[in-house]
Amino acid sequence: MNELYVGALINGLLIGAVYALIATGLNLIFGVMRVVNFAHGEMVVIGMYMGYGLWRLTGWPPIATIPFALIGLFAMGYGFQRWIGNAFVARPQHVQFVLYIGLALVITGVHAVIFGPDPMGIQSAASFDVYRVAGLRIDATRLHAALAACVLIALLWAWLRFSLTGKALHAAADNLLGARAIGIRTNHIFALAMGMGAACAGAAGALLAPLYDTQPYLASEFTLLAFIIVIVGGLASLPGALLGGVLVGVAEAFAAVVIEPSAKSLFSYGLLIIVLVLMPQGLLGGRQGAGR
Amino acid sequence: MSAILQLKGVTRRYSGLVAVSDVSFDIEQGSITALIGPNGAGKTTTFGMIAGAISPSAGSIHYEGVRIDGVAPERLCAMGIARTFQIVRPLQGMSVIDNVMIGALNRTSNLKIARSNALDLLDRVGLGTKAFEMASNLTLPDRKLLETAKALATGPKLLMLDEVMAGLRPAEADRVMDVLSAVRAEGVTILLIEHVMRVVMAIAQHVIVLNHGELIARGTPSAIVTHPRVIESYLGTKAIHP
Amino acid sequence: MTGKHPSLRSDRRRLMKWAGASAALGSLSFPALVRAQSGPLKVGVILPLSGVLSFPGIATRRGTELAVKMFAEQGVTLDVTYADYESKPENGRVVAERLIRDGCTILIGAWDSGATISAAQACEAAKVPLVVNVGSARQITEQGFTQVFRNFSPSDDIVAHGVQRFKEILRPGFEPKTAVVLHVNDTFGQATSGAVKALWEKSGMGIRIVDMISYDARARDLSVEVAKAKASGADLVAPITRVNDAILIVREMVKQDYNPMAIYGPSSPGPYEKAFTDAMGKYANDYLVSVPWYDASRALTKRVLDRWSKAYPDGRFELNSGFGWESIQVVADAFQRAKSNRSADLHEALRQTHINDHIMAGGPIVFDGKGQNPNIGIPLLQVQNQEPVVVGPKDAAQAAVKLPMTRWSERA
Amino acid sequence: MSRQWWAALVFVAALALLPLGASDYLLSALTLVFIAALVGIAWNLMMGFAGQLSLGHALYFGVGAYTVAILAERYGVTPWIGMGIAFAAGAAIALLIGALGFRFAVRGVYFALLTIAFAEFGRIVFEHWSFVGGTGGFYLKALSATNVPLISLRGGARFNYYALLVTLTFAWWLSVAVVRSAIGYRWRAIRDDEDAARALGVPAFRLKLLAVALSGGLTAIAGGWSGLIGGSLFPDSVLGMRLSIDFIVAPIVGGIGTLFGPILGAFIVVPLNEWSRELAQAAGINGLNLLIYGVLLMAVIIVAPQGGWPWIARRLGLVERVPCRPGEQARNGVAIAASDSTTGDTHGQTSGRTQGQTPSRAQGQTSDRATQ
Repeated sequence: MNELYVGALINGLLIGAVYALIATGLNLIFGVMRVVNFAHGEMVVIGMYMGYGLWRLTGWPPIATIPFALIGLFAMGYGFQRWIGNAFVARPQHVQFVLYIGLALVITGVHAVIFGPDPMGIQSAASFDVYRVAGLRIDATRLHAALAACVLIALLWAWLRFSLTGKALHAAADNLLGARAIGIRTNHIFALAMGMGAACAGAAGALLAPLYDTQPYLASEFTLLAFIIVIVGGLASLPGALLGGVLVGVAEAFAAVVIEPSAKSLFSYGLLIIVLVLMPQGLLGGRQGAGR
Repeated sequence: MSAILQLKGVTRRYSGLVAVSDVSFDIEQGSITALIGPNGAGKTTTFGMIAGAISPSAGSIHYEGVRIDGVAPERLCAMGIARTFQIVRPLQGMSVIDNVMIGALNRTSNLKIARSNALDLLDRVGLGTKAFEMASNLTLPDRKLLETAKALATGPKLLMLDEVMAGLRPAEADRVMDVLSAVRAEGVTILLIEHVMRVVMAIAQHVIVLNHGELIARGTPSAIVTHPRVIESYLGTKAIHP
Repeated sequence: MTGKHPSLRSDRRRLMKWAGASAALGSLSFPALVRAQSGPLKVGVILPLSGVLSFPGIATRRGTELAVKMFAEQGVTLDVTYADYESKPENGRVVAERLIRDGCTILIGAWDSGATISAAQACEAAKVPLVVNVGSARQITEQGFTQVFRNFSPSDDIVAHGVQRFKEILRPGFEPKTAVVLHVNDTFGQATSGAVKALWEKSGMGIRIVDMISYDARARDLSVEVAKAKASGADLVAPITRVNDAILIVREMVKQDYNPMAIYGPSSPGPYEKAFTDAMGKYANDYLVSVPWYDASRALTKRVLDRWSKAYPDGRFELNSGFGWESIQVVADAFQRAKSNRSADLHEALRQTHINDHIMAGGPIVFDGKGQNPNIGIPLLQVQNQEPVVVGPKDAAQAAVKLPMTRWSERA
Repeated sequence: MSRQWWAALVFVAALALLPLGASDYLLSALTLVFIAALVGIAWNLMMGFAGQLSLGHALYFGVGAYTVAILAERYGVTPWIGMGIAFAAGAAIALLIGALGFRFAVRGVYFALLTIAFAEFGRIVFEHWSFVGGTGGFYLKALSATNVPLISLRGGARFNYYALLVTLTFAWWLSVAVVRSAIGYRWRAIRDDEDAARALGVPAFRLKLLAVALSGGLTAIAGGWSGLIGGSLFPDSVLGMRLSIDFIVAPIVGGIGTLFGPILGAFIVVPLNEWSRELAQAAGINGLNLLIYGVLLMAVIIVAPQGGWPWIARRLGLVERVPCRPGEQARNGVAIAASDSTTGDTHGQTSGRTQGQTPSRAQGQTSDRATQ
């Protein structure tokens, strides 16, 4: 029986790391612009289709898609923000909601029209191999995905912390007015944040492609998942997103084992309610509380 | 006359910074009291604590003998404490008359009565002609007048005004002073924060002076102006004459 | 309210004028109400042609289209329209209403039990008969629907037949004592797992169900579910799945090297479908399933199989295409006897249906008081070198059953 | 009667006469529009007037649907009582969420996320609750020959059409009455600046709870009707996230913070959704309807963020008595698009009024007191 629980824990941790990468992307967008990117899950699915598409054309494992996903999604995110998004940053939140819900529907529609609604899984021999460690079997593809996710998060974190533009992004997140006052070109910064956020989502999608069968209607689950992790982990705190991602991954794995596999997101939503009400700044988000 | 408002050892700390420390004073029923002091003296914080927006770190506030610190702003308003905001906060999405009606609805739920009360008040403060303008259209002085009208509309027993004269032209300031005197004559106690010394000297019966969060002096306006510590806190050494 | 406007009375003229205009607008769609007396029969076919159920949905459509072609050659022309509910049960009703509005006087549908019941609600309201091609939930014929005629077995019949077949293959060396049920959490999954729970323990199979694990129909990762099944240590795994889930489950069982005595799906779609055997390859073999199936010994079935292999060389003729074919046979037969395309006449004809020569196993196609065909035969199938073959009952068997299941690691 | 009441009367009368010449399909399509409008009005009370953004209204809709259906099917309780219980259930759940959120000052987007969390939590609970049939669905039995629509509240397309028209008209009248009462004024104060409103004596906590409860209750009734008409309930279809999103689109496209906006929005969005779905079906391209729906949504919000009704109302001179102003960034991050005010037009210039001239009363019975 303990193999079940330990197995669930490991799976939860590994998938949690990929969830964290998705949440990191949202953290950037939501943190810097307070914009509720309801199309975040769709950006993950774009990454998944890229991973699937590349595998179909070239047979490469989806991890090789990451550079394409990063560049492709960054361009899309940056372009969208400069073209439409920036006009909406100052608009009321419900107007932002409708804009991004519309964007989400458009992306899902494009996916369904191009790829069709049917799930497309990557059935390569690699999807069967497993690492045996001390009697435990760890799924290879899952492990590679988690490691890649952690590397990407670390790179992003370093870039934010040490590069000049990264600091500008941080400044804009902390105090928009102040940032503008000292001459930071916020339009560029916003587009950068959306671009980076979308790139994270796309890369995570590429990592998820071999684990889940890709289909257009997966997207809304990823969007809600990302929000749960960002809120639980704490706003604009990258370690928070990592902690939140892993926490939600494990919570889902245990809910699946303890209650019913199909009820696994029950714990995550319960966690979100508790955090929203009792700890609005999230576990690690020290700064300004939730919408005080 | 009994004191309508008593502050006892009221203190407010913001993680180390002491904004208001151990301030105690009473406000006489039916009087006009001015609260003055240099910027950052803790005037608005004290105001906020009385109005229930900020809860004091120590000490207590009593209104008509009842302890009110920590009571929600809306309940204080129902008890008769009305306040204006230093940085005006008009209700953007509503017209001028609707703004004032919200205050009037504190006393009556009948819209007709509330509307006529609101119009009367707007006339008294000189905004009658702009009753159906959108609040966001008003100039800053007009918004100050609107703040006063809204506070008056709630039918207060204690009216707290935070720099309502700032930015008003002399004619408008005089009109507001007439209104305040008339309101006081109707038995309303007024506590106002004001920098415009001309107003303080004209209508205030008592003056309380805060500096660095401490109460450094209180008395009649003429006494305060010559009070050495007040002068020192405001102007350093040079004395000023009215 | 002091009305500044003319009093209501003098305005009545204006109101009536306005109402007249709207009536004219409305009457544009008036003619649709008058049902066509004779002429070709418009048949509406409701299927999941997209979404998670699209594989079986398309297979059923192919069987239906083949039947339409074959019956047209015999002079029975049917004007068939296909409607897709995107594998969402709640769309069943809207899709049915749209087909009825387009003039269909008889419907066939809908593969998914939930969608079938939703469609039945619309058919009941519009008094249009619904021939159920595939759909095993009991409620389809228990909700008092008068317009429903189901040519498919309810889940308890399939499971009951399955118990008989399973007893026949018990032998020394293959006597599983415990079982774990892995079922999809939707109308079909709940109906079937309920039947399994009710029948298996009382039926003298000597098998105790140690765990019932349900998973989300939209599940995309069943590793936890399979881990739980493995942890239960059951000898027999009883999946009740769709084809996508069946693939995910077997893939995880291989990854986790979970080797039960056998995998047996009581009335479970998936293992016999081409999508499954293509995706799983050697891992598909030895999978047991008991579902209604075609009777290859009949002349009519041979002719249909021959036409099918010409029309769809890459496709496989199985349960879905078989019952898709028979649903057209039932409708064509009723149309010929009713000699009218009015719903009421067709309904009367359907009630007296009696078709001896048909392609699926079992007795003649008839419909009882509740619209259920009780004579459907349910053999036991096993996937052998990636093809489903009948292994039970003895008289219909095409090959000997291979038990217990070959371990994953030892597969060629 | 002011022009608004006239316009409303003509609108409802026209709809009442429509069934004389309309086909059953048109009636059932319009019934769906009425249900969407009903939920739009309920959602708009909470969002357009009290400034609380909810993205989980499917929870109340689903609870209402299941309550009425289960009471009627299993316990033989006539839907007349069922609807009352559904209203109470919807209101109670809304009060729970509201109290939890407002008590802990969860505002703006965080309150919206709280509503999503509760709605999804509810959906998953329903999916695993055998009493309600779980994902297997809950089905109403077919109507027996002796069915009397007025008792069972279940009938043909015509009965459903009139039942929903009556419910919608009542809900519309209720929303007008409440919004134009003292409560409505104070809601708008809370919407514009909650702290300033509280300083003026507005009991924000209680009034927000009232808005949330009324909104939840009315949505539950719409759910009840949808259950009776549909006949089969699935957690994902009556409690799903997609539904919560559909609910907010109509009022926003129509114009939130207005009284007719949600209804106009429903008349635009529901047929559009149906048309794009049929187009996708005809063209055989799956997902085409999502694409069209998405593009149109983005177009509307970019071109007319205040929604359609304020624009149309001005053209027809039907500007509503409720003076509101197009969206500006309000203090608590949630500002409201609203129809035009009584005199000025949307861009702030007062229309043709000079200093000192008595303000021209455009129309409607505003105060009769002349200013000096």
